[in-house]
Amino acid sequence: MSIVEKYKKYRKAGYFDKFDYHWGMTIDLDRCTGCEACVVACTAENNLPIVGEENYRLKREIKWLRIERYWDGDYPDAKLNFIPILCQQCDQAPCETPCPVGATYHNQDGLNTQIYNRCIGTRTCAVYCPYEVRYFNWFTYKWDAPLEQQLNPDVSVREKGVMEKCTFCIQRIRDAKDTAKDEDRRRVRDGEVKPACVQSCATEALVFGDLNDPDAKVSKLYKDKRGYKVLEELNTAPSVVYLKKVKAHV
Amino acid sequence: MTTSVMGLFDYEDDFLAAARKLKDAGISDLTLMSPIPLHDAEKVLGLGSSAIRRFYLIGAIIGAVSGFALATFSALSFILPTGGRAIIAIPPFLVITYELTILFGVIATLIGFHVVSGLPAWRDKPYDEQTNVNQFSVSVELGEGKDADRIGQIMSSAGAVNVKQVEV
Amino acid sequence: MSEATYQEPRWDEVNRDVLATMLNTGPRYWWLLGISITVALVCFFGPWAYQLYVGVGAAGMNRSAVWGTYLSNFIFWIGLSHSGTLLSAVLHITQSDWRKAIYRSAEAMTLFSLMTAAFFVMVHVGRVWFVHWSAPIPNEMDLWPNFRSPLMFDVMAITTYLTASSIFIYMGSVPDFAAVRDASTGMRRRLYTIFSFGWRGTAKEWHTLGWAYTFFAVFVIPLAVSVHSIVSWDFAMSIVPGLHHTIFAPYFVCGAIYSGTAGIVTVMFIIRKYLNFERYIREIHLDNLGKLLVVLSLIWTYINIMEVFTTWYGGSSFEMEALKWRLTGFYAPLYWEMILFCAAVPLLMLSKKIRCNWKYMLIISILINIGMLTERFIIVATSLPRKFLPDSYGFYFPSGVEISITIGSFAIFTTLFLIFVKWVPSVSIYEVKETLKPLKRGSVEARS
Amino acid sequence: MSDINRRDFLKFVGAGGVGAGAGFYLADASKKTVEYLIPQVVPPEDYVPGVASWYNTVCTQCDAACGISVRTKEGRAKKIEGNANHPVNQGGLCARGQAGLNALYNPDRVRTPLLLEGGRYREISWDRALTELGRRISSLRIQNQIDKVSVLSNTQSGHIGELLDRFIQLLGTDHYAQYSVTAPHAIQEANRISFGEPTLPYYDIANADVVVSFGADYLGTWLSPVHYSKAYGKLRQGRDHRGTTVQFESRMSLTGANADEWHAPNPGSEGLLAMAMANVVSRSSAVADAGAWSQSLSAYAPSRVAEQIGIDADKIEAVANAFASGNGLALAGGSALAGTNGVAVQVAVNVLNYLGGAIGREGGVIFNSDGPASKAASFAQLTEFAQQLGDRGTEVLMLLDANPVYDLPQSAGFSAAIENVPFVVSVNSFLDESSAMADLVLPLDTYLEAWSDASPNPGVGFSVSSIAQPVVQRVFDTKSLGDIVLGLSAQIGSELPIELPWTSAEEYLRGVWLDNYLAAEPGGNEKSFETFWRSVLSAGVVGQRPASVGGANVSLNSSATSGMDFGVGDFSGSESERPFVFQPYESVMMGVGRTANSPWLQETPDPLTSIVYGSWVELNPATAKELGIREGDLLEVASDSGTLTAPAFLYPGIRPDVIAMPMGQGHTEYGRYAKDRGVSPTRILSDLTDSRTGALATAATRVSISKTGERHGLIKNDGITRTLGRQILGPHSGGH
Repeated sequence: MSIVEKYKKYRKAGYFDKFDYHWGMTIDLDRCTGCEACVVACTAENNLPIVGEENYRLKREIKWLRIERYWDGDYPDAKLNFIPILCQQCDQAPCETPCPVGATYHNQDGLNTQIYNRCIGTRTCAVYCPYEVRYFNWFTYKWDAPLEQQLNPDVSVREKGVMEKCTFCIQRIRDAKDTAKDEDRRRVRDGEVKPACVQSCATEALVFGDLNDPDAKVSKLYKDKRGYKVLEELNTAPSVVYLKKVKAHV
Repeated sequence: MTTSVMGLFDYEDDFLAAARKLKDAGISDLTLMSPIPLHDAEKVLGLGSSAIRRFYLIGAIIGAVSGFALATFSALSFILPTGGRAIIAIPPFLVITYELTILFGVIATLIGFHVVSGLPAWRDKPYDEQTNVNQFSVSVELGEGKDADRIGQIMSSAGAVNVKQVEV
Repeated sequence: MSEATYQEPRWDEVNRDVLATMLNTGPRYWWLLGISITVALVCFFGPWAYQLYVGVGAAGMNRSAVWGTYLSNFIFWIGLSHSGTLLSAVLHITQSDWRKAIYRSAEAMTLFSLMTAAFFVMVHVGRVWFVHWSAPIPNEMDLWPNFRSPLMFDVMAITTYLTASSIFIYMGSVPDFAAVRDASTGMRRRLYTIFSFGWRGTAKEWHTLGWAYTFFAVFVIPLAVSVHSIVSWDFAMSIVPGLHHTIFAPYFVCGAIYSGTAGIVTVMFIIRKYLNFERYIREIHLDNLGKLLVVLSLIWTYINIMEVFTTWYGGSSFEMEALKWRLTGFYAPLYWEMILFCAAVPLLMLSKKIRCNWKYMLIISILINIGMLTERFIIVATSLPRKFLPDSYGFYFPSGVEISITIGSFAIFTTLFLIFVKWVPSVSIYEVKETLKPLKRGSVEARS
Repeated sequence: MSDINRRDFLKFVGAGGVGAGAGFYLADASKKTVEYLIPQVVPPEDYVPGVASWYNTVCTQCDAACGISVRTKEGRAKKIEGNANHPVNQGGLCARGQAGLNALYNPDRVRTPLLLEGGRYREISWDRALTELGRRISSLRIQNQIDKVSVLSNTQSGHIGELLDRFIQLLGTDHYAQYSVTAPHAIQEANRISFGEPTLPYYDIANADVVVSFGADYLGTWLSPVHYSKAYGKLRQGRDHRGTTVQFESRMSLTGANADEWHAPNPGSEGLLAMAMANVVSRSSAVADAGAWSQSLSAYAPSRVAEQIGIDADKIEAVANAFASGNGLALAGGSALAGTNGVAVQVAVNVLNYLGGAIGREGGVIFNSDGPASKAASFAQLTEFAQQLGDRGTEVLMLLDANPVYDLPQSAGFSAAIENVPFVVSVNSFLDESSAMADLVLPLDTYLEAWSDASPNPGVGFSVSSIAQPVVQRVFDTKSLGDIVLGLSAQIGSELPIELPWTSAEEYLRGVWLDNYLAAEPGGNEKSFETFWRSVLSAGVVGQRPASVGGANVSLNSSATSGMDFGVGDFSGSESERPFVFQPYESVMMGVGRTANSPWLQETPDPLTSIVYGSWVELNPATAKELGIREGDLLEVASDSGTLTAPAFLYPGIRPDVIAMPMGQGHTEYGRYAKDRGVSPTRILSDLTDSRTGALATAATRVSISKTGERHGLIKNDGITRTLGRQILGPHSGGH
């Protein structure tokens, strides 16, 4: 490819769309009960550290997926709303550009990835991320034996000074792709791969899938009339669509 | 082993006068030393604009080109799409270009300075330490058709407080 | 000594006085050096070592406030570095003679505050042992830094600035190195022979130096402006409420020059007092710098007002919250302290009496820099913990380690400066001579 | 090489050979010592390094008995997920279920049998431990003093429970009780009274149109939360029309937070409320004896009782009409049933359901024909049990996975009673408060290491049972309850070993299942059983969905409400000096305290307050304002039976005259993650009980609160829990 072609090609912004997969998620706030099962599932799957009481007090907890609470009105008409916030895997991620060493970038599946080994810990990505879903390893956290026997061998354990974030359980995606390859399928079937949070959700509020596949459940829900994207006015083009809670009375 | 005649002056105008006289006497290779830069002295020697400008220009141009090249080729050598931005993103790369332009320009100027001024020159040369304090000196290297006495005489007549022959 | 009885030094006195500051060293100097080195070790490097061992968690930063005093101090020192070289260059181009007595120490300040700033980058990052990955060095992984990142702009800009400034100050000192060489013997003489490139002060050398120096100046001005604009982009390029302002670049540049100039006044005071430069650093300098400070403070105030105004006029929930928190939140006292020190107090300098009084000026200049230090802190500490999602609002308060390292950084700066005054003439000998009466018949009486 | 001759060539070869040899030896010497990546000595047959293998088993983190699939790699459990084939949780799993791994790999587990010698625990062998215990018991048996052996156990379901019962029976002691803090006594008793069915019915939330819950936190902690969450998801968006939910409770629970309408009736007035709604419903009811009922309910017209309830009459009317018009389903639980009138409330709700036609209807209340009757002892019985310990001079007390010292209020008097028992044996995985008082501690398997089986209760509308199998080799030197019972009976000797001939719990379990199988399958034999057994193990569950929903024939006993007082229940403490009603509630993360030793759960924010690590007192912001209390102020909560101090949390979803506290924290033992963290509200509960069941009335204590002046910052996730007008919850979601 000549330099001119290259130049033309790489002047085009946001080319993730031409890749096989574009993983996305929908979160139905009308189904979500805020039970936090997904949070623990994420902790278990992705070797999230136990930071301890003092670090938690300092707001240094590491929860790739967290549930935020917002109250409406006051007693007796108080209404509590839950909204799970995880990495929105933005297609125009504000967090990716500022990394001086390119430790975070947009991979060919439209995922916003973090390369732990490359990270030098400037924490700029966390500053730039409007959703605050990037978590920093302030220390090298330990697991009291034998708790370390639970650690998931498919996910690397992070050391101090490294930024980490939700990966949509990329290890499961890779797994599913391998299976697809072994079975001579070109693509992963819809529903074949589920991140830990989606798998654990009892109310099926979370749906995960490939947005490039028009028949996928997630693609259909994406077009739901209740759908919206959090802070989309910032033009981050998130891959996570929330379905607005229905307000009803008897 | 060369010998030079050196005249020391207390006053700037004497010193310049001596320089001019010697010039009129057909002695062109004068070395004028002063504790501060003197434009008149430069005029006497007919020093106009300096060749250093070329270094400056070339350095800047090289810097600009290599700046953009560095950004571009490093971006292409390992494609990491970020934030839906272009791989070859002009605006940020211009910043890099700008900085490298200046960096290379400065370094080129430094080189230019050394090349043009002939420094560093650590070997001995005719020099009197007073010329770096409060005296001025004119020195002429003796050679074909240069009569030490005559030169010395011109200097003294111009008001040299001291005329001596220096061997280096 | 008062201006009335001022009596201009003779040329040879200039050499004598300036070189004296380098060649004869009293016990006070060694005490000072010893103390500042100790403080630097105890307050800066000790805590840093601890932090390297346990992790950046030793600092008070947390999830929403991932940047803290380390970064704000970084900006502060970069800012302090800003007037030295810049001012010197500007004044050189505009051929204002009063520059000549003070610019050397000013440029030294630039150099050393830049180095201190560089230290803070090291302290800030999580894995400093990999920090070289942000330098464009070819490696077997074929991985290069990401030049789209504002932080990479920083790396490039600061490297350039450091290089240019050091060359600038070195070039300017070559003739003085020659003077040192001539005045000294033995080891030092040999050393300075090398430093001075065998300078003789021939017309040709002066000629080239003049040209080179002017070119450096021409380069340094846009460079210095770009450096702090770029530093400001680290913040302004983010979409964080309270940081995402187009006005940030001029704001930072102005603030930088402001604090830098104040810094010069402080340094001037000390040098003048303890190196006995009363005859060289004079009220005219103080007067001019005072005027400059007033102008800068007015610009600075204007930008601050604009920042508040535009935010209020824009009226987006995010920006308004950030502003409200800054003006009335926990750190509001710091904010108003900053306004007092950087916007109100400097107006005192409108009166010539205060402007020309060394003590007052010392105090004012120090207050200004305290104000600027807090300004940088406020920018970081009030914006980051309160971004877009109220549920994630946090709070940041520096830890003991951070505070100690901040104190230590001043010790590092002092140490470097103390070393400097013994190696480089802290007042430019030949340029001071230029400002004196020329040695011409008639203009000078026959000397005794 | 041309001019090289033969001998040189040989030399080269020789040198080369030697060199190679030397190299070989060096390489050998420099090899690292072999490390065993495989923890098992004898790896099971289905073990492939690097490949995950999944085992289906049953979760026992709460009493719901969800089916779980455990992902294991290299013989270690990595992740617990819901078993998609299991009708209870259908693939979902709650936070507590996920955290089961923390129990398995908890660093504070009891690793070997411990014997108290000279005030210190000494590690001993299992043989020694069982002989020691066996000797004492058999000697008592020989002296006919077997009634000096007392056994207190956590409720043991399934066949292991039966084994235990059989063992106790053979042993001959009559001083034996099982208990569970969360046992739904009121529901079972009320159902007996109303329908003659002393069981937990199946509530078909998924197909209901209007779910009215009286304090039942069915999304958080009530009976079978995961199953109900599944149903809730379907109710909201999983079908053509969206069902609505209404919650009546004094303190907003997780369910209340998700309900379309949340109303806070006066504490204890839920019975009245249900009757008032029944009154409305009866007017339009389709059931046969509706007329008669509307007669007897006439006294409960909303307009007349609204005052006592504290909710507008027309609001009650509205909800009741909605209930009647659509498929209405009423549930009761939590604080509503935790008063002294719990049974009455549930009866009232039964009446409401009945009149609404919800009984035996899809989207209503379906009785499991074969639901097990409760074996759990009530609080009254437990107090009696503790009393007995002293009265009959118990020599040996066996605590089977039971922690009465923590679970029950001081008024039960267990800690004192246990002190006086000469020899206390605790069979437990952890050194909890009760075990810490034991003379002999027998380490118990966690549920991921043991064989057992379970049928979910409440069921899912049809009979289901599943086998719980070990998913990993034992992490420590522990035994399952079944094995311990069998081992002990072998030690005690006499007729026990003959009656209980099995060598292991697994063998016993297979035996029982074989018998059941042969009974159920006429054509079955050992061979076909083997395939059946394996299929159940791999599926994790067995049972089939019937054609039609059961229990349609159940009808309401006409005299159900006779002699029932539906008025507001009693409270301990006078309203004047103890102005607040104290409502401890089961924590979503900690339950009633069994999962407090899980670091994951300790670090998982409470769904409603986002608080982690420790306990707090919830009070209404208005109340707080009145008393000048800010969040984090340390409050002293005083009841007639005790006081505790905990930091205040301002909670908009609670009545101004109610104070709520989560249970589960405040352990004084139980491992590093639970020890000395927060306080347990049960400590200050009065000993008031439900008049009919004797169950502890946890919501019947009045308290007064006062500031201690100290502050204790709460550790929580939330910053500001208002949207500040930002469209975070969707466009035009408003809020501020």
